[in-house]
Amino acid sequence: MNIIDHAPALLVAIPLFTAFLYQFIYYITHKNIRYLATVALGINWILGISMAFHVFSSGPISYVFGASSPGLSLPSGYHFPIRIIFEADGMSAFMALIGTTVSFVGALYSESFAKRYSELSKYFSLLLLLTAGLLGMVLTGDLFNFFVFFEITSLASVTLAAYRTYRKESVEAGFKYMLISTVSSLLILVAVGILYGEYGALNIAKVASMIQYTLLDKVALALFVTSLAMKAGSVPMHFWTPDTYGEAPAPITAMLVSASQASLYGLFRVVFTLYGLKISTLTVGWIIIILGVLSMFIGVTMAIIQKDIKRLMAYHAISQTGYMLLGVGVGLATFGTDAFLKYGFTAMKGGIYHIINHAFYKGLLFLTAGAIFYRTKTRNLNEMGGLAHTMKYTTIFFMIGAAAIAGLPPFNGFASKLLIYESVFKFNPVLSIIAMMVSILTLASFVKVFYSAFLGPKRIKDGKEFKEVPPNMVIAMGILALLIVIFGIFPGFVINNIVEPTARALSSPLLYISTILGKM
Amino acid sequence: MNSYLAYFTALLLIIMGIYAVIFKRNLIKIVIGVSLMESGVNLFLVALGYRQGGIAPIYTMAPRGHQMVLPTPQALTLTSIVIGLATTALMLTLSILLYKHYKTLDPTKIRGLMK
Amino acid sequence: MKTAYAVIFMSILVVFLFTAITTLHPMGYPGHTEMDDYFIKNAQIEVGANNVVTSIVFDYRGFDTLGEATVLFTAVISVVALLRGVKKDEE
Amino acid sequence: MKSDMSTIVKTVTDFLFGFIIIFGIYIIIHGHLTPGGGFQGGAVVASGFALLFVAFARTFLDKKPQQLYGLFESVGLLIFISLAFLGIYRTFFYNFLANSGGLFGMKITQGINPGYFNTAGVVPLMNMAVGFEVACGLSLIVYLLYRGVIEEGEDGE
Amino acid sequence: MKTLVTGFGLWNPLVWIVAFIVIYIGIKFLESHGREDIERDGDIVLPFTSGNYMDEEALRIRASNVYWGFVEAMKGYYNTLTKIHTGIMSDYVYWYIGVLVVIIILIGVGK
Amino acid sequence: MLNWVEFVTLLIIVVAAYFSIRVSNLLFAVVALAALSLLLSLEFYLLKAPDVAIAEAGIGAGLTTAIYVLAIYQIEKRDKKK
Repeated sequence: MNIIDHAPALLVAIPLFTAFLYQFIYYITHKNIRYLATVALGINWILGISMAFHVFSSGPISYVFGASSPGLSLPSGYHFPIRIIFEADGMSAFMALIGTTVSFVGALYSESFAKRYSELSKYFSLLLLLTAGLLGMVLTGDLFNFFVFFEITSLASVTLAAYRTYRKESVEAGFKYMLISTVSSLLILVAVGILYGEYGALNIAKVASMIQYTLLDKVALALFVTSLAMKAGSVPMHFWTPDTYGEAPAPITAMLVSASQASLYGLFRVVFTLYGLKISTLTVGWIIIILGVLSMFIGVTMAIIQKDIKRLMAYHAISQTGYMLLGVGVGLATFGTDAFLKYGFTAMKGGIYHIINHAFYKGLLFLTAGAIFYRTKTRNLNEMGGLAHTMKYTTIFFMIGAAAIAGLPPFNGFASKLLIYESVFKFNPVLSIIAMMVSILTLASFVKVFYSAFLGPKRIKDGKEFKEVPPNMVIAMGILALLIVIFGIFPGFVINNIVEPTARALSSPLLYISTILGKM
Repeated sequence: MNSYLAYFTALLLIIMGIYAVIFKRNLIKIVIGVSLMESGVNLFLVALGYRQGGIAPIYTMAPRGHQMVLPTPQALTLTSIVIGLATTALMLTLSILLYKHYKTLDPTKIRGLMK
Repeated sequence: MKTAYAVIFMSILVVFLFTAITTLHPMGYPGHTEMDDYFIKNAQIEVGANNVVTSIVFDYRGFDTLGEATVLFTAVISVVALLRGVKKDEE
Repeated sequence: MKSDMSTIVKTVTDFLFGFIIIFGIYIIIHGHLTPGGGFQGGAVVASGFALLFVAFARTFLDKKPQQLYGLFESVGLLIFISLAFLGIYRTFFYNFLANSGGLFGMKITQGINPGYFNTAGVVPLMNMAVGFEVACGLSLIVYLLYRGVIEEGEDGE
Repeated sequence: MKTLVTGFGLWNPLVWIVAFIVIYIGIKFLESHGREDIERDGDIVLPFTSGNYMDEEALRIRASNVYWGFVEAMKGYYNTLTKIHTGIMSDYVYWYIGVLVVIIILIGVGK
Repeated sequence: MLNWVEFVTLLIIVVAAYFSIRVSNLLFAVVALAALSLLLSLEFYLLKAPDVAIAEAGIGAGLTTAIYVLAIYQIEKRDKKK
């Protein structure tokens, strides 16, 4: 039994098993249960990294649940898959890499951050379920399975957002998120039903090989695109994002960013793989580009006027999602033409590189916001100031994150934005200019945060200075900061070894299909 | 026309659910709207799997010489029913908590996040 | 104003969905049934269960069922967590 | 609603409760032969418990059965996922008992038959595990919604 | 530490870091040739407040006021934008359905 | 071929849905929803899906209704206390 063969299943099964185990252990002992989640997610992290590099070097792997061997996707003598299949191609492995990293960091950070909450076992169970949900979403190769994991992710993140039930705003944010995600997931289920009714299959590869692009398929595509873009937080369906991101505990917010990106992954998977062979690329590409540009611009302008630090960062998350949509949307709009090879592929690389960069620096920024909240007990920027005197590590990490999100060289944000600017300029110069303007406004609003939270005279509250946060919170932030610096200094290495296989996997639906169905 | 009746009913339920979610000024009514959407989706899925003149896909004591209806949509609908119960329970719990905090069920008055 | 827009939106949605659904196969005459015919034919031999739906739920699509049970589990611990008595000093 | 129901309700509930539970268990363990299964049977058992809460409100609110339900629910799920894990020498969710000749491993031929209980491999076991989980989980939801929010200052768990 | 080739230009972080260090040394060099009799933390850096004493807290610009001019200049834009952000949960679904309809029309009518 | 049983069932489902939205009394709305679930369960049975019919009758008509009623009861209890 080769462990890598089983990695796709184990990546989901380990967090699930640990989540169930938490509730069991809770009735036996209350001591030291905080560390179990970190250990399980640490194992998951290692598994995720090894699976990702295996996939990048030697092609997609599939995992068939319940078959007599993991790779046996077709029953003998038949040409259609019948069981649930997990398929880890480059894109899935890439998203799994992000998900495992961020969830490990979130669990490590939560050890101290969440210590004050009661019913701690529920908190960690939900954290593990959120991890399992988002990993399942990115690994699955089955439409209905995608819906199930979509629901797990929604439910877990709703409860975590509303976890501080003594705050009325938390409960409100939870309900709003719940309502919109339930409605969107039901419409996704309608779309899945339509595709099943037409083609009698649920496997993404099988449906992709049969798809006709009839009117019914178009309706299903519209339902998919809208729902998944909404969950990714794109304007004008972004209203839930600042609420939920703002009210969730900081480590959860960092993971919610990854969960949103899992929806973004779903969007890309649907347009590139599921409909990839028949889609009218120009129409759908422009829809995605327009959503992206709106997200970039409205997100960043709303961020400038915020005074709540986490809401501000949440609006930036919207605006950065716009960059990914723009990059990949340009790739889609040029898909299949000469322009794709000239600049479309580079734009896609930029968009995909931005996904991993954003997961890390926005995660780091939310964690620093959490660290500030942990000590000062406020999220209002007007009431902060002078934290740089005592919280030295947090200040440094915040500076790294802010420089990365604003696209200052030599951090990773610059590398991905450079790719997007230059390739999008060839496609349409106006889009590129808007993207640069947004970048400047991003820098401006983070200067505002830095100025009002960290600079200024030293503050004293209740006769105490604000100390540095506990060591495992510092370590958690340090891991992400280190990754940002590495990704910024070695952009060529990251592009060649991680981003390029991912972009290639995303832009070749036939490879995805033939992994399941064999050569056709 | 008659053969599309179940599809139409399902879609009608979904549209009515969306209508309730957008226009009703009561949290419980909104949750009822979501429940209606769930019922519509379930009906749609089961209707997809029906086969004219078929029997239930169970071999125990089945009559001979008939085709069976498609079993997959039924399995999916089972899953979706249980998921529907889970979401309903969670939404109702959240609305109880919202009522505790805001003393109202009117969604236009639950705007604490906007200050 | 908003109401008028919403009514327009919903009527367009109704028109599109209803026209689209008439291009689907009529109820009772499904088009592609290869996967389901495989289940009906082989479920009894491979799994041994007489109830084909159960063999799909727990064998062929067992992972969905695990996800479903997990959704229920999530809902239960969510309700427990949300209705818990909160200590004032938790902040 | 901390008052109990009248004696008639209590007696009828006592009488009905047994039937409902037995009916639920029947649905669970015959899930692989007749319509039904873990989810449906679990829901029936849970509605039996819901009836019990309404009739004997005080007894239940005093005893706080929450711990027990939570424990059993996680046990059910752990059994379910462990059964899935046991097949991992082939794949996750491999049905390692089907057609093996042992427990629930009787071979049957294709076609209509009266239904043999000793078939279907891990499916009946999973049905039972899921039935256990669903019954306890849904009862817990009903119980908690019956109890409501614990106010600050009231005695928590 | 490879060079990132974008297809249109290239970027090498190593060169950038070296350039940064060189420029930093240059600035320090220029600075060391300046006057040494100016006190950095003296009264010279405090703003003039009509001779009144004000504590350092009060002189600080609050976060809400940092980009006052920018927000004032774009007032029309921000008024529309904040009007859209109502915070009513029905509106969230309303916008979602609106976008859904627009996308259905765009995709469905297009070829 | 017009199947009258099915037609009537679907008609009453739509009527029940209409009532569950229009009625201002929440308990009546929930009862209408329960009726809808029961009829939906009947419709599932007519569509030869007994598994789903049992699930819908037990979960949709039974437990969901119970949860709704309990939630409304909780809200009204709080109303009285205030």
